[in-house]
Amino acid sequence: MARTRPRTTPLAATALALALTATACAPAGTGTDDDTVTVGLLHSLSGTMAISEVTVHDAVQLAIDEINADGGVLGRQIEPIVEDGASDEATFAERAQKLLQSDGVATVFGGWTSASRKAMLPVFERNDGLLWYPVQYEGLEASPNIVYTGATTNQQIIPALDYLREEGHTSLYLVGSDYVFPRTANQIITAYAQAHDMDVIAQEYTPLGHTEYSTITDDIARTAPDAVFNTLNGDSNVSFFQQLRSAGVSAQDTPVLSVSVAEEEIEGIGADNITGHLTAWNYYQSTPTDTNTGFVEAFTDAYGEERVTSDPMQSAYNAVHLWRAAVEEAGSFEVADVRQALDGTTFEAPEGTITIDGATQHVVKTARIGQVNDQGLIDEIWSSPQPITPDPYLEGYDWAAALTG
Amino acid sequence: MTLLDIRDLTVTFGAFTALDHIDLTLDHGELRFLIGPNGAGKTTLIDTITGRTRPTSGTITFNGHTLNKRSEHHIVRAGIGRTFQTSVVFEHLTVADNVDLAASFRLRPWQLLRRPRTPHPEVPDLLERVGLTPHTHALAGTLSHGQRQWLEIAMLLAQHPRLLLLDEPVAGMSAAERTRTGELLTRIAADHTVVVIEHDMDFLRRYARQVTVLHEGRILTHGDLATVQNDPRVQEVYLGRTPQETRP
Amino acid sequence: MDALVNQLPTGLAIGAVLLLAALGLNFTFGQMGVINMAHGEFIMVGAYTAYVLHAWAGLDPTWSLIAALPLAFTLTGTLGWLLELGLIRHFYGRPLDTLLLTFGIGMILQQAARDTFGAPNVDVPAPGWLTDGTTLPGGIRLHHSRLFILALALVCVLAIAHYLHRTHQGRQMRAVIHNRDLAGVSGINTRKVDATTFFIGSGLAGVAGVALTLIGPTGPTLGANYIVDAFLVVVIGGLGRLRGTVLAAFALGILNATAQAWTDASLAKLLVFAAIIAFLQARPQGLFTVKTRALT
Amino acid sequence: MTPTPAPGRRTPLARLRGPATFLALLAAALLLLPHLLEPFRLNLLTQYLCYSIVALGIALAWGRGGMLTLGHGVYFGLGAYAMAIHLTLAATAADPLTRGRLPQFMAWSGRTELPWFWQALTHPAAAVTAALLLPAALATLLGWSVFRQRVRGAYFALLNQALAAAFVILLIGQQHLTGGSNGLTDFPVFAGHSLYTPTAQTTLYTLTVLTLAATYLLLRHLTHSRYGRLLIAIRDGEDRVRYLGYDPTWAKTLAYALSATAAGAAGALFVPVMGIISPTLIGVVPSIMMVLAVAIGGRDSLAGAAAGALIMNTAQTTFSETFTGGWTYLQGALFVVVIALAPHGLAGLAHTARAALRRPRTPAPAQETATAGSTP
Repeated sequence: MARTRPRTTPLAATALALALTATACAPAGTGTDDDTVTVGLLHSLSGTMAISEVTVHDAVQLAIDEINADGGVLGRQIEPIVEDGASDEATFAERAQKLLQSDGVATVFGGWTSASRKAMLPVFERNDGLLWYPVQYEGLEASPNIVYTGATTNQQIIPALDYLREEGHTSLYLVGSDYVFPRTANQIITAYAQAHDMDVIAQEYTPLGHTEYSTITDDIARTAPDAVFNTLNGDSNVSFFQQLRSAGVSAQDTPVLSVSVAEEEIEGIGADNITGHLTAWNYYQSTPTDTNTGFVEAFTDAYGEERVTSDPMQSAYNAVHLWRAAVEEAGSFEVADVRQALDGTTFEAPEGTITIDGATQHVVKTARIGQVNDQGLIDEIWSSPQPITPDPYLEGYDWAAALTG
Repeated sequence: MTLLDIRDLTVTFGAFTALDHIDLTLDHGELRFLIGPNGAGKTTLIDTITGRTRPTSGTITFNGHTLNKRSEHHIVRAGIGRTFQTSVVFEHLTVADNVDLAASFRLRPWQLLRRPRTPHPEVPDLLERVGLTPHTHALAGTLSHGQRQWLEIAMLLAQHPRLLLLDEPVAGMSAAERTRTGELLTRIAADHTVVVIEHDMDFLRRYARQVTVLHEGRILTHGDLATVQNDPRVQEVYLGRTPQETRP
Repeated sequence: MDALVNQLPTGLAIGAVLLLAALGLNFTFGQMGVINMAHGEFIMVGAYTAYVLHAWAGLDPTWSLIAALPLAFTLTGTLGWLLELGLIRHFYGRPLDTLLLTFGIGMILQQAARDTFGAPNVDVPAPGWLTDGTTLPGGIRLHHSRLFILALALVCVLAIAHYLHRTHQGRQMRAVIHNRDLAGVSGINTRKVDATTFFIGSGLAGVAGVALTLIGPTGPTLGANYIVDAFLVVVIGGLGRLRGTVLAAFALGILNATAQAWTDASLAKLLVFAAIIAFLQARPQGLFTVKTRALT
Repeated sequence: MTPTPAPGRRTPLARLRGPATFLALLAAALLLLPHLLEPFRLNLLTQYLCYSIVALGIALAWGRGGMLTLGHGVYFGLGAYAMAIHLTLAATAADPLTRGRLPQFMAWSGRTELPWFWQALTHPAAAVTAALLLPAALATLLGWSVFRQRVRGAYFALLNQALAAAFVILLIGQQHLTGGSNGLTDFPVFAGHSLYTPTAQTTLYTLTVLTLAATYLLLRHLTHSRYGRLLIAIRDGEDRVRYLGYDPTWAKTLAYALSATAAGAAGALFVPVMGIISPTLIGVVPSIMMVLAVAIGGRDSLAGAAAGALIMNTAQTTFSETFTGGWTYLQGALFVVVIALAPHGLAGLAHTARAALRRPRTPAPAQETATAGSTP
């Protein structure tokens, strides 16, 4: 029964809460001692983004285990401090702050969504930390406190457009989730299309997590574009491909090129629904390099036969190795020293040899178009003639001049 | 002098006619008992006067003003107060606060926002009248059933209404509580106009002067208690069916 | 007008999904006034039932779909029954507390699904005969999976109507809703009726879950995606009115589809929300109301 | 049922105890904690205190007025975005590289000029005013229109929830105006002062504590006024209140709007403290979490609600640092247990415990409560 209560007790409760907070705030561990070096792992292990980020987390763990088995970095064992971003940007920022200020880690591997990266960026800049961000993203960023090991737009979207044009697909239908990456990607696509005599028939955005695609799929069936450029995120892909199929659109007539569908999402979409459609990445589980064979084997040994590897996982895995190489080059764990050593650091990665471009702190990598097979894996059908230098602001593309403003 | 004038009032719920062309007038200072079997439309009539139910047709005039489209609180402000069959006092407020709240409704909004140093000056007197002074600072939720009814009456009086509508004020009371309520009513009726819905025949015999009988949404008859009791139609209505002394 | 005709099949399809998700709420929320926020998680359990039958028991898609419907109904019905028995019955008359309570239950169920089946979506393949579509002469495309869901929703509505109006138990249920005390003194076991109502309402969530695997992702947050809209359907329809729920579901579906054709999906959702507020201005109790004398 | 001491009959000591505890707490919070806590923890504490301000408002609307508001994230978000927009403009102007240009996300979304409501927030005072007035205005509009139609209880709760869902969709969809799902981030300066210095963090902390204290005092005053009693009466019997001659519409709208304003103020403080605002912080689930914090602390006690937010957020940090996935189970179970077994939350438990300590082995007969006025 509610009563008008005396005010003293709740105030005492507040005092207790303050005391609790104070205890919870006991000083935490320190960065490095003689035998070990601590690094932060910051991905969403709970919440909606856990779907994708747990696999990336696993790949980072794998790389750390490999390096530790190989004698560590500068003779020290890597000791990961794992934090959960909980699919929530504020938590990412908060945990990043904890890792840098309280734990004093040497570097942090983390993030997936652009939102989480944007949230962490000021924290890293303020504390002069170094974040390794493993996912392809919308570009327009080159922070001295972040190393981007995934693709920027000119390493994924533009090559995909080049491919479609080579194949003679000149009318495009754009479908995307309503957030930063698809909106930016579609701006680039539209500018590219204008400059290269291609048609953009429609641009459709749906809210994140949307599942009603029949209006759009029917429209695709009706307008019959040469190809669909798909920047949908996560769950929506499942509904989209299911409904596209029952709308009677086939991969032969109208291939869908997706930039956010990797091996691990295909299981949830159902291989039946997406077989024959296209993807654009820099790495596939089937990429034929010796390093990749070893990587896939090591990963399935560690986490189970049924697990697949994907581009973001591989980029995250590369990040740890690249960091080790840069640290050993610098001979120091200090961020300033490591940053100096970044330019030109290379690693024999599963996707092939990759090199850090010091100016942008992105990675030089090869673009690859793949086709989904009925096993749920992706076969490479096209690759860029040579590794592409990252250009996050698209400064090297005349037609993109209007975009950068 | 007429205080309340109801003309040709009809209320329907879908296909069901709850009140069927009612005409009723009340004079200043009257104590009127409203009786009738279950479903006769007594509570609907009170609901319609107080704005809880909208009339389908007809007019209700109070003190010269039409009430038809006014909302409940406006009607209260015009001077009509009521109680309910099941008493609804505010259990989480003290007895004094219940009455104080009822007495304060004419304050301006910003006056309500001030922290009261003392309760409304009339509160002690009102509690005295209904015999709840010993319980002034108790939570209303701790009162017995009879005490709650008295508290409701005190709250009603605090509003200084010109017309009081009481819906079965003695239902569920003990004999002693009934007597006390009856006396309270008589005192109140001395300077208020009061309408009481009641079933209890014994209570009626002791306190009723003028009685109106409702049946199936119509006014069956009207007059002093003896006349009404001897009316064969009234006997038929009450005897022709199961006796309806109390309700579930 | 032309756009409306074109959007009609889509609108009906969206409406059917809303209807399926909301039918169960029509019992638990509409009839009993219980806001069960875990209803979405019951939908999810239904979807995973279909997955388990296919992936673990190895049934082919057609049989796993057919077997999953009654199984999911029983399973989520039992979950709902347990929830009613263990918690909710102590909170009748406190709908807002029930809301928060069941939100906690929903959190637990969601995490349990994540731990059992993993965070990623799982694949529940649709039977071959449902993955195709038919094009009508006017160029309107009918998706078979949508037709199936529409048919399933209508079957459920008819079954519910039959149950409520033609069976002894159904009449008892309506009696309890109409006047609990009177029904109680007339010898109806109201506790049993409450439990049954909750069983059916939750069971319908399971059926909805199975159907949703045909058109969307099957993952731990499946139900949470539908729950807000489903509640709105019941609010607009009027509490406890089957007719209202059906009408509201299709009205929202068609409104959504039309708005989506006119603007984009994000703005369409906003327009629908604005329309709901405007609608409640005119009909605060929903399309169909039950008059009551109770004082609140 | 334990009786309530009548306000007029408390002993002078009891009269003093409340304010004394309050002042002691305030002094401790302002003078001691900034020196005891390392900067990171002080920053966390400031964030939690922002949620405590939201909790105070919810305790008024829900605990007193019975309006279960499942959409307070919207009001928090309005305050936060008003401040974040201002800070983004300030950041753009402070950096010689970007001065005079549009914020980057806008340029990339194809905008060529600053939207009017961004321009309006250029001045810090305008941002603070908007952070308080926008939530109040929206809540007044929504509240008045639904309360007038007597939409309440579960309906009101569900409408609020839908509002939160719609607001998030709007923020994400209007990327060129709001930064979309990335939200707004990176705020180095406010009114010419750097926000990244330790002094700034302590100042923000002090400001948050003072806002919390002021909100507490204001709402506490209101709950002890006749208006406070009216709210309780409306919660327990809205229709009955109409027959007392009051129009519940304005009383409810006022409580709802005040509660929204508190959330707006909290949002405005949260942004410079946290350094980010984005749609996921203010959607359906965060909004429910805000209410659950109040349920845990004690819905009918203002201080309890504020403590609830503090405790829940502390627990969230502590437990999710220790066992990541399991925290969700624990949290879910905690909600169930508290609401099922302790509907008055921790404040209620503390009250019961204190009463039990004070009167050991004295069974309280039901009748005693009828004359409860004299009980201490």
